[in-house]
Amino acid sequence: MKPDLSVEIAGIQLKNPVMTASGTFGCGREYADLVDLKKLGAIVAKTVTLEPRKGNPPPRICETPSGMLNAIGLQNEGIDRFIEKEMPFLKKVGVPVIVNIAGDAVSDYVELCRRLSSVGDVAAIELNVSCPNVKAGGIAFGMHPGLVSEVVGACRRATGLPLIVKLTPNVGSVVGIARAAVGAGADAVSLINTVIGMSIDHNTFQPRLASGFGGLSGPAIRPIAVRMVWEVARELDVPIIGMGGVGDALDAVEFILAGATAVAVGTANFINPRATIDLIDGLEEFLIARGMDSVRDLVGKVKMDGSSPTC
Amino acid sequence: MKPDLSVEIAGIQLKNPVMTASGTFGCGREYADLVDLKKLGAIVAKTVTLEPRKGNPPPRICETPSGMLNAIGLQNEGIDRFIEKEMPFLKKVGVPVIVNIAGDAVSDYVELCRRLSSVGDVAAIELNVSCPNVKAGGIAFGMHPGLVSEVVGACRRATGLPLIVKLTPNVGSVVGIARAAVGAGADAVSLINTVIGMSIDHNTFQPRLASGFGGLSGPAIRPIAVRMVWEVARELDVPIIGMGGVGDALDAVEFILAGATAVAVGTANFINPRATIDLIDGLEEFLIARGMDSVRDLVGKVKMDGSSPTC
Amino acid sequence: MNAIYRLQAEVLNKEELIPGVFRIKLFSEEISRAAKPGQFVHVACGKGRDFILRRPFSIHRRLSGNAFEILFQVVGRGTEALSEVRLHDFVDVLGPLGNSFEIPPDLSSALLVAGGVGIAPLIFLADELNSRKVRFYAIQGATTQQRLFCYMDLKRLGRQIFATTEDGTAGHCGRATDLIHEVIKKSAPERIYSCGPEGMLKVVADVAAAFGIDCQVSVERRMACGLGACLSCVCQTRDGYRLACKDGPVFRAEELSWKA
Amino acid sequence: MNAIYRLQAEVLNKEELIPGVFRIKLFSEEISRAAKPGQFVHVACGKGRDFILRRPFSIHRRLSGNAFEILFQVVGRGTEALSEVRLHDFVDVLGPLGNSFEIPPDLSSALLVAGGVGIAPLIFLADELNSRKVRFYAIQGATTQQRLFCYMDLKRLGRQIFATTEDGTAGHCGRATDLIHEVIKKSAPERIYSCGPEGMLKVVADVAAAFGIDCQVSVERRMACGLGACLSCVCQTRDGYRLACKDGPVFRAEELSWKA
Ligand SMILES: Cc1cc2nc3c(=O)[nH]c(=O)nc-3n(C[C@H](O)[C@H](O)[C@H](O)COP(=O)(O)OP(=O)(O)OC[C@H]3O[C@@H](n4cnc5c(N)ncnc54)[C@H](O)[C@@H]3O)c2cc1C
Ligand SMILES: Cc1cc2nc3c(=O)[nH]c(=O)nc-3n(C[C@H](O)[C@H](O)[C@H](O)COP(=O)(O)OP(=O)(O)OC[C@H]3O[C@@H](n4cnc5c(N)ncnc54)[C@H](O)[C@@H]3O)c2cc1C
Ligand SMILES: Cc1cc2nc3c(=O)[nH]c(=O)nc-3n(C[C@H](O)[C@H](O)[C@H](O)COP(=O)(O)O)c2cc1C
Ligand SMILES: Cc1cc2nc3c(=O)[nH]c(=O)nc-3n(C[C@H](O)[C@H](O)[C@H](O)COP(=O)(O)O)c2cc1C
Ligand code: FES
Ligand code: FES
Repeated sequence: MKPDLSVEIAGIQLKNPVMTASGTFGCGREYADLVDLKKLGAIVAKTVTLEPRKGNPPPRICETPSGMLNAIGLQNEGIDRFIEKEMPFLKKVGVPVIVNIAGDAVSDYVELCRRLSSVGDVAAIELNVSCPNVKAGGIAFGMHPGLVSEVVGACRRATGLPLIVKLTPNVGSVVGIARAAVGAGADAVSLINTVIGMSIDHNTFQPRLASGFGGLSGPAIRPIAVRMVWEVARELDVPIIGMGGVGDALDAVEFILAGATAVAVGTANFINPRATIDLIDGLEEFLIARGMDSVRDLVGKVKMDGSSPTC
Repeated sequence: MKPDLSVEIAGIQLKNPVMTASGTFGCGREYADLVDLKKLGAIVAKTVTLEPRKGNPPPRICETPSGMLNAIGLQNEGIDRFIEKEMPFLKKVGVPVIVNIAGDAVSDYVELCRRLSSVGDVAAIELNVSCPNVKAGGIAFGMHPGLVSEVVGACRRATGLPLIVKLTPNVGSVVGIARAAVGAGADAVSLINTVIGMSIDHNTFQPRLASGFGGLSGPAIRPIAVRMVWEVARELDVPIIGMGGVGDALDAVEFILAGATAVAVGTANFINPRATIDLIDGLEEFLIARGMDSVRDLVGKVKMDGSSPTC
Repeated sequence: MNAIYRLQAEVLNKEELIPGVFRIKLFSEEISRAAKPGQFVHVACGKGRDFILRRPFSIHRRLSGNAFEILFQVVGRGTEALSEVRLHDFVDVLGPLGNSFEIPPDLSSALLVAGGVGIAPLIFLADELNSRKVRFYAIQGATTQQRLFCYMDLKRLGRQIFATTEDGTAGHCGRATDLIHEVIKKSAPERIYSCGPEGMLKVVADVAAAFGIDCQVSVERRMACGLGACLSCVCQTRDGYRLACKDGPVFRAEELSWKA
Repeated sequence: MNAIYRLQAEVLNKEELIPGVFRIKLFSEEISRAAKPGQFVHVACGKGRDFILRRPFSIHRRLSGNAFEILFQVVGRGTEALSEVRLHDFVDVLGPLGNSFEIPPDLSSALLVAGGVGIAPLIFLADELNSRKVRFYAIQGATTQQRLFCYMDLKRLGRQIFATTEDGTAGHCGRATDLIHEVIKKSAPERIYSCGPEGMLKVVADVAAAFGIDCQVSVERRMACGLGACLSCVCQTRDGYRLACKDGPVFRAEELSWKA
């Protein structure tokens, strides 16, 4: 008997716990030649904003040890074009579509939520709160429990769709932020967005990214992400989508053991465009090899004895 | 003409900007067969506490993509044995000795500073503030500007020795913490200590470290460290010792361009026990190849044009 | 849209043309058949887990239906690792990717301008022009004589080939762009195709514009997905950012906004 | 203190004893000369930048003054990469490290108990015992006959060698520890030396204690520096934590506090 890979998160039924991480998979279309999109647990689209955004100048990426930096700068064509151009394609794929949104102000998020609520076939909205809040002097929403609470609460009132809040790791206490999100009505949290990083070219003395900073992703950050998933899973009763260096089934198992109900694959899509599919197959094999019936039996099953202070 | 590698930091003259990172090089003795210790810019000793500490149970380390986790747990024999057993050896080496200290309470740090002030031949004290403050409910000193200010201020009053504050990256704003340290009298800051991480064994379902969590170090965290060095260098006028994945001269140049006056080599000592020496040689070659007279001409020389928000 | 394949391609041949420059022949009927001049493959270089990104290389030549070549220079870790593959190893390849040089059906004459390893995609193009009976001239620039890769191939395929070397060891002493006015006047090309360093491309673009000749150039950007999904590889054009991996790597020269 | 070398050692020979188990001969006069049975080398495996830690391997045999061998099983990334070295490649080695099996000058008889690849350091020890004319018996346990590595070497060096296999394909069907009482009674060793899985070592330690025989065991811990500097590799002993890389890897059995 095949093991059961299905999970439920934020009220959405997924046939398996494997999603794409926002921004690394476009809207799926570009991967359609290589990936049987129907097999995915869900597709999380690239962040969309109210108005089109040009994004940052190139170079926008660079490779780092077991990771990469990116500073795409939220380039997107805006919600209107998204609904018009991408949603019809996404609907046809037939897997849950999670739309990731961002804004400069709470009102942007609210407006985006309203617009998406009437589209149909949006399974959930993921709030990218790693972006600077223009009104709060450019501090990212996701860095302060108060700001998170405000934006999530406002979105909660604006839409009946499930709300997933995607948290930034660039904080002292991710649990505090997650708690604020849950308190304000988040149905699930995604952990983690990229870690802010920088790399400098020793020849030119310039940053390797035109924008100076960028977000670090890939296997390098996996231990950080697993830790944050575990911290949130221990303290709060909220479904978690784990991400940050997930490349194969064993990585996914690590996140699931730490407490994630689902995982998202980001950077790994670049070296292996079929990473998601390979992961789903590998997860099934993992369960079969261990005689387990359901992936749900793995969630949060890490055996923690000690948890000594580290320093 | 050979380029000038000497730098001054926190009032200490270093013949080159290359130190050992606390905890990765013991007190130098163990490396003496392989490294000409006299050639080092400075030796930073392993964290010492007032009383001996047993440390955490094994396994204490594990390898991660381009990094490692450690949870040694501050094993050390206490300040008395340190002064008696290690200082005589360190004195004989003849390079500046920086003693790294930690405590459970402000009074521990103060007492350690007093004791070290009377030893002689201690060039500076590095305050490891990544450890939990027992009185503050186990929150690390280094996570709150108030606690940092308190501990640094108290140490400042307790000793005339230069004070270096070693900051933890597990915060939302490293600049805020650095500012508190400088405000309270820090002569320099070290950036960064390890990033908290976790890794789980998919076979045993147990964390790969007995203590559950550990500190992530090595090349994986370099982009995070370089970014934090740059953030602090941009905002504050304080000498910086950069560390986090420094393995060779080009890595060191990255940190120095970002604003570090000196660098420390940690995890790289394990794969290449001569990493410090190779780095010093490589730095000299780097300067020669570019016709530069002094490493000081590199400090903070990154060419930042844009600094767009990343998300 | 054309199909994109991801496959393990066997190394059928490997040549080190000069130290640090390699030509590798890869077996793949799919890619070879689908490939058009100007397209590229995205290659997973090296076995280390720390290779997070593939590396893009132009399709250099298509060989007898079931194989193709890439020609590359070792410049960093990825190309170094790739240069260490051995015969019969398998290389993880994604492609063919990107658009291609546009060859109008009625094209009768062209000029190719290659700088350095920018020659790579132009050989495939030269082959194609030749088989379509488009008469072409070419200017190939390099630092020194031994870096005039495939010069003899160009000779065989084209009408007249001008070489330039910066050290004067072959052809004109100077840069490819030194000859461009003269060769345009001589050959009156309907179209110019160019690949090489960005500085060279800009000069070629300017000259083409001055002469009012259509010009297509192939550009390089750091790439993650190679598929148009991640938006890493943007080029500034008159219509805003466009993707080197999907809208390019070949652009009409007048579209591009060059850096000053 | 004895000198520690860090050098690039040439691969002089490589054997795959059975699939996944390799013996590699490395050239190094320094390490070979300095090595004592029980010591180990710390090896940089693989070329990837993501190998952050060396891997420890016991010195398996010392060969004619200027070379030594390691014998290892592929269990993960590091050993896999190491298994891919080729003849005349250079391997980055640090050693010899750690303490060694203590051989009292007047020792006249001993028993060696090896489990699995735990045989590796015991061959070096057996050689040494043999050349010092210490008469020894040995019990070698493995899962199956073909994993009784170096059994013939033991035969040649020792007095009587008992094999056990879990599948009964050779010797006694069962585990090394099944025979230990019997062999002790038969051979009345003054000392027991053992290396293998921790579970086996614990049984050997208990039996040795029951018979009142001195016993030394070699243990394994994850290691970073290998030099005693980083405190990664602690073993719980009656005197608190001690370092496997420096105070060990060989410990007197009664010193160790075994996990329950
Ligand atoms: C469409 C296209 C076709 C190309 N065709 C060829 C070719 O036929 N022959 C050839 O020798 N080179 C070609 N290049 C350049 C080639 O991709 C780079 O030389 C190669 O990626 C360098 O990798 P590295 O790891 O050795 O260098 P590193 O500098 O270590 O690479 C670090 C990162 O930067 C990227 N990078 C570095 N240089 C370039 C570059 N010039 N363009 C794009 N990304 C870069 C790498 O892919 C990698 O992600 C092409 C580039 C593009 C975009
Ligand atoms: C003193 C000493 C001597 C040894 N001698 C031998 C020998 O002669 N032959 C042999 O086959 N093996 C020996 N081992 C075990 C050998 O070191 C491990 O099998 C090897 O490190 C595994 O590396 P890996 O990358 O393949 O495995 P992975 O599991 O991928 O390694 C991950 C990390 O864990 C460490 N690790 C994994 N297993 C062990 C282990 N058993 N002991 C210590 N660290 C481990 C690795 O070094 C690495 O840092 C010895 C270990 C020690 C401590
Ligand atoms: C090129 C790139 C673009 C990204 N764009 C977005 C984005 O638009 N919105 C978002 O919420 N996260 C974005 N991310 C973050 C990823 O969704 C993910 O949270 C992060 O990369 C960690 O996962 P990974 O290590 O698997 O990539 C992006 C990441 C990368 C590498
Ligand atoms: C095994 C190990 C032990 C460490 N012990 C200490 C310590 O005792 N005190 C301290 O301040 N930092 C300690 N650190 C942190 C390092 O000094 C350094 O800040 C960190 O590892 C980042 O540098 P790296 O990437 O070069 O290792 C330790 C790091 C490692 C890997
Ligand atoms: S490389 Fe991803 S869009 Fe071009
Ligand atoms: S491995 Fe560093 S002390 Fe033993």
